[in-house]
Amino acid sequence: MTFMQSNALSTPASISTVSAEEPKISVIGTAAYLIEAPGAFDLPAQRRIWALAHAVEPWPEVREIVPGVTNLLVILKRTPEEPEQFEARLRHEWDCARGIDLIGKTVEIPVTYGGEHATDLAAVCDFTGLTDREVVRLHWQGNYTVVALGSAPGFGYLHGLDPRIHMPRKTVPSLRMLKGTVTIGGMQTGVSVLTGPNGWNSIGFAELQMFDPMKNPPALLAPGDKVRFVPERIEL
Amino acid sequence: MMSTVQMGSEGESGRRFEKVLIANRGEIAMRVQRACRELGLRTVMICSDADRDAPYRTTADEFVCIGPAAPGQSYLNQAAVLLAARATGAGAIHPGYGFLSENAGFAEAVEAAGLVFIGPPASAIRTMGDKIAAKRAMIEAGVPCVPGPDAALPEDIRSSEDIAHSIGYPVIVKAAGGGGGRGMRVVRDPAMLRDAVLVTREEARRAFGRPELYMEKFLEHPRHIEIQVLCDDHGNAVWLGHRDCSMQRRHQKVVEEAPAPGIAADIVAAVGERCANACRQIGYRGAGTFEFLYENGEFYFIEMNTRLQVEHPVTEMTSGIDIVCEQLRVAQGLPLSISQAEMRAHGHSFECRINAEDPFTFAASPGRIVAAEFPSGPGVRVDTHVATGYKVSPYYDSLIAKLIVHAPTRDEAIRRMRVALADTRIDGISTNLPLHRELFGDPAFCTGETDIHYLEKWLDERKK
Amino acid sequence: MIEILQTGPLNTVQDLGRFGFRNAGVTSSGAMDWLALTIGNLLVGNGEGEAALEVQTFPFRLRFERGTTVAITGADCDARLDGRRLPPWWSVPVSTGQVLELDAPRRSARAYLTFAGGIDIEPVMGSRSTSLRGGFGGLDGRFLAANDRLGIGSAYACAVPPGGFGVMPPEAALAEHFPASQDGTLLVRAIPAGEYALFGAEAERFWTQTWKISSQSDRTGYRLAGEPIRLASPVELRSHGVVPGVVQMPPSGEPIVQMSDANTAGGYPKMAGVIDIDLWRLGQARIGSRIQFVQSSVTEALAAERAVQAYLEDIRRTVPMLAHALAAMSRR
Amino acid sequence: MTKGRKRKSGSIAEQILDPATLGKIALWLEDAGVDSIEIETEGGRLVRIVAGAGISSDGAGDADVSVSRNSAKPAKAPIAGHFLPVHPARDAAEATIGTAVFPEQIIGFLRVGPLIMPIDTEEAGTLDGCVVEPGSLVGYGDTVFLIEPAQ
Repeated sequence: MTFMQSNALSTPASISTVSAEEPKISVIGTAAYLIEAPGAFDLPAQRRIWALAHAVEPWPEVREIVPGVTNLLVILKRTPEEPEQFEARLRHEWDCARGIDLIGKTVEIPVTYGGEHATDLAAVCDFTGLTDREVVRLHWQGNYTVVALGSAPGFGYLHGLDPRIHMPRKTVPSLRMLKGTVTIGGMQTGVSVLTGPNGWNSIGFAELQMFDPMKNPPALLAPGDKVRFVPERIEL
Repeated sequence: MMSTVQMGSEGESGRRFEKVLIANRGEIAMRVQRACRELGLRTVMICSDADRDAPYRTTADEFVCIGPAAPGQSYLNQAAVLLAARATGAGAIHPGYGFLSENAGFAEAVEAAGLVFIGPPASAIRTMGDKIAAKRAMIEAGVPCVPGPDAALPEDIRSSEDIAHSIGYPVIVKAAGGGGGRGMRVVRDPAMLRDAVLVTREEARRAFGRPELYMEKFLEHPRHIEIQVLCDDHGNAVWLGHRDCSMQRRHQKVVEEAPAPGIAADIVAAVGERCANACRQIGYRGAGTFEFLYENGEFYFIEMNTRLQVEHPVTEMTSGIDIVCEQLRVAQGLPLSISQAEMRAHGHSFECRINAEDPFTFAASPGRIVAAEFPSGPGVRVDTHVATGYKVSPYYDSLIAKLIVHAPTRDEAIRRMRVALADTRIDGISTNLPLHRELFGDPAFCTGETDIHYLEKWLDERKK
Repeated sequence: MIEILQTGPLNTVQDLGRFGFRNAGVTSSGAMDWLALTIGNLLVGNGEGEAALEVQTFPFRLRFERGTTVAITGADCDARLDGRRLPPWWSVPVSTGQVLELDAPRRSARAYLTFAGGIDIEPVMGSRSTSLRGGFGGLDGRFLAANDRLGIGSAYACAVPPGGFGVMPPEAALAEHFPASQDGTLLVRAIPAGEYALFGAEAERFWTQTWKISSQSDRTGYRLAGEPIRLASPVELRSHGVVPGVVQMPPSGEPIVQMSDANTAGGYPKMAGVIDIDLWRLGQARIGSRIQFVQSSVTEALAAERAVQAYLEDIRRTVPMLAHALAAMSRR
Repeated sequence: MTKGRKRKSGSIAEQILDPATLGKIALWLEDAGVDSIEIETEGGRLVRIVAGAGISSDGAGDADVSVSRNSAKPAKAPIAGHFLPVHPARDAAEATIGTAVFPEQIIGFLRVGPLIMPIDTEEAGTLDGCVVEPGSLVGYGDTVFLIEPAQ
């Protein structure tokens, strides 16, 4: 099959040094291996995961890889005959992996901040003690990196949110949040790609189509990409 | 009854099987069944609608009808045979002779189904089924062949004429894909060559689906001599002796004997060695027969039968080797149980093919056998599937029994056969027993060394 | 063409799934019982990954607007072709105008209808499976509805006997390779996953109790009802990829098993992962039925996988044999 | 007409009078070229089994047992395989003895390796009996069921 979300990652730009801690490797079922980087979330750990992903993706027994937030899920075509050996190979590959920075493209996303879709903006202000203008400014001034895609087709987890506007997920999710809603969830931000229930906090709306099944690749974003939000309108 | 899936036969151990499906009928089905039972192998016997009351149904471990009487719907229905093997969990298929025994495609399908084909590899069947390829392989192995090029005749008549000239008339033009006496023409006069080639080519195209012809020297008074071989997967190939099968009518053998009388042992041994050698060269496995024309002390290869033959018992009698048991052993990847050095031929053996047919018009005579009695005694063997009450079906060949005798000398064997024929009685249908009784009183036949035309001439004479 | 005359919700077009896009957040989708779909395709002479109709709500009726061969695999829905009863796991030739009806099965949850030549719709991202979540694939990314018409690919005549033929159902043919319980509880083999150790002694109850498949279960996942198993203090994991078969333990303490439309990423603690070769059986489990997890190993999983592959290979080999044998028998 | 020898039969009478067995015997006779056989039971009842024509009872003894299989038609196996009276995914047979069957109805199955072939009826009637043991190997054309055609 030639249809692929063409490389899971973009091309490496630079390579950095690594920590010596051991990763955690676990299985889901018989043909999926999850490698979790040791330590707290940081971009070096993420870069090392990307390096590992680059190394593992071409293995013939690999069906798909799913880079997550400082972790990597390796899905095999079939159950390996020698699971211990396969795990040892993964571990070895991790040991060899250096951090790589990805030459991501830069994607500019025009956003309408506030307005009818920003239903949680007031709550963010309450939580952070900032004004709506400050929240919006801190959001569009940020330089974001796509850490991983997931949860829905083409949804990018964006890293780089100003800590002043970190905001926990809602305890009661919105039942029908529109596709295109610009949201904050914990230390991350993103643009929703499906209309439906969503626990992140909405602060704006973007028209840009993040995913098109008829395109190749179908997802606009890829891990390593840089994202900038461009305030098209601010309705406060 | 859980699904037992046959795995591919990689390596020798993978070839082991415990249950053999016998894809044939009549006396040979019974013959193969006996060998299987002797080796402790379980048997699955198949039949057509016409053979439901075959006597071997009771001695088979499983007996099952696979289709209507017409051979194409049952015994020649490859897929039905394979399905029966799958349904019964048979690990191997013995094709007997006739039917699917020399069908390379079937041998391949059997192996593709993860079963063992008790016979040579498909490639060997294919090579030997093509007369030109076979001849080329034999020339390479040093087996003497009939003079003539080992290639198809060129399209232009001029070259054919040149070839005929260099061989020397008379010549015979044959279809490369032909056999059994069909698709061949003798040319004695150069003026007749052109027509003969054109007619035979058209016949070959229509009957065998390929127009290739080849040309050979035509021998006027040859005898039909064959050499029986056995090979295993371990590089062993032995020849078990020779037979004379010159007593033929329209290419159908009537009486066979072993050894062929009047042929010097050293000449036969030299040819036999080359046959064994040829088997090793083409990667042959199992039982096979090299057929030769023999004239003026020379052997000329005509074809190889890549299967068990009807007349194998005469060689079994003189060699003391059970050829079918060896086939089964070899198919399981075991080595042959004898070496060439251990091979000894003893005495003389005859086989009479008893057919359900008019002894002199040869019209088939199906029907119910009202009474059947067969001979017995030292040196007498009867391979048959019929008995009193058996209904001879019109659907299949007319062979109903084989009388085989063995005695220290040819003369003693002739006397033994006369008694055996006298003691054989088959009522209710016509058989060729009277023909055999007359033949065994014929002075020229009893002297031996008659050629392949003798029987036909004898029959013509008799008519007058 | 086939025309859907009657259908409940949730019936979709599915094939073996859409792979290669999980890293973009795209679920693989695909048949809940891949084995039934594969066998169905083998029975009509198709390539094994052709799309089928996955029917899980009943009654279901369709009309054939051209002659073809159809196979019904999976749940036994007491199928009838123009009123004539058909056995389950069956392939049969049909002619223009004939109506096929399926009723709610008494066991198992999903039936698959495969057609000689497959369902003629454009693949999206390499698959014809319906992605309900993404709203693409299959029939415009949605459920089937009455009056829908679907094209059937052209196939060379497949020599199916007029009365049809069937296959030994995998439950029967492979019984010795799949554990069975006395009381009808589905035994599902699983291997402890990443956060299993966090549950300490509590984990034992995961295996010992039977879990009921709650009504909030669908192709995305099964929510299981039972005595909750909670962590002393909640753990939130970084978002990571998951696959069908993952058994997650949300704070409620009642497990969720992700199925064919599994989310691509998750963050709940993972108790276990169903061995891949048992997923097709879980895919046939009905809402309200009970399952029990049985701790397994890769060795055991591999043995079952080999048995399933051998069974499929046996079918692959034998179907053409049957067709040829019958064809030869009907020739005069 | 070749007539089989008249036989005295005692303990196996019950067994032989089973309709399925009778049908089977009739078919054997036909295959063996014997037209009819007469069986005398201890009770003196005479049963004549006529090949082809079916089986009739002279009812010389007890009149309450009537064996009338004059017209029973066989439902034959279409291919060689192992007889499955019930589909392996089902709990009950497709048709039970004594019930009506209609043309082309599937009434039993044959297992051929991993595959299953149907045994179906040719014409409408009543399913009279099954003459084959479950699981046994059945050949092409072997009678598996007997059907009494509808009048």
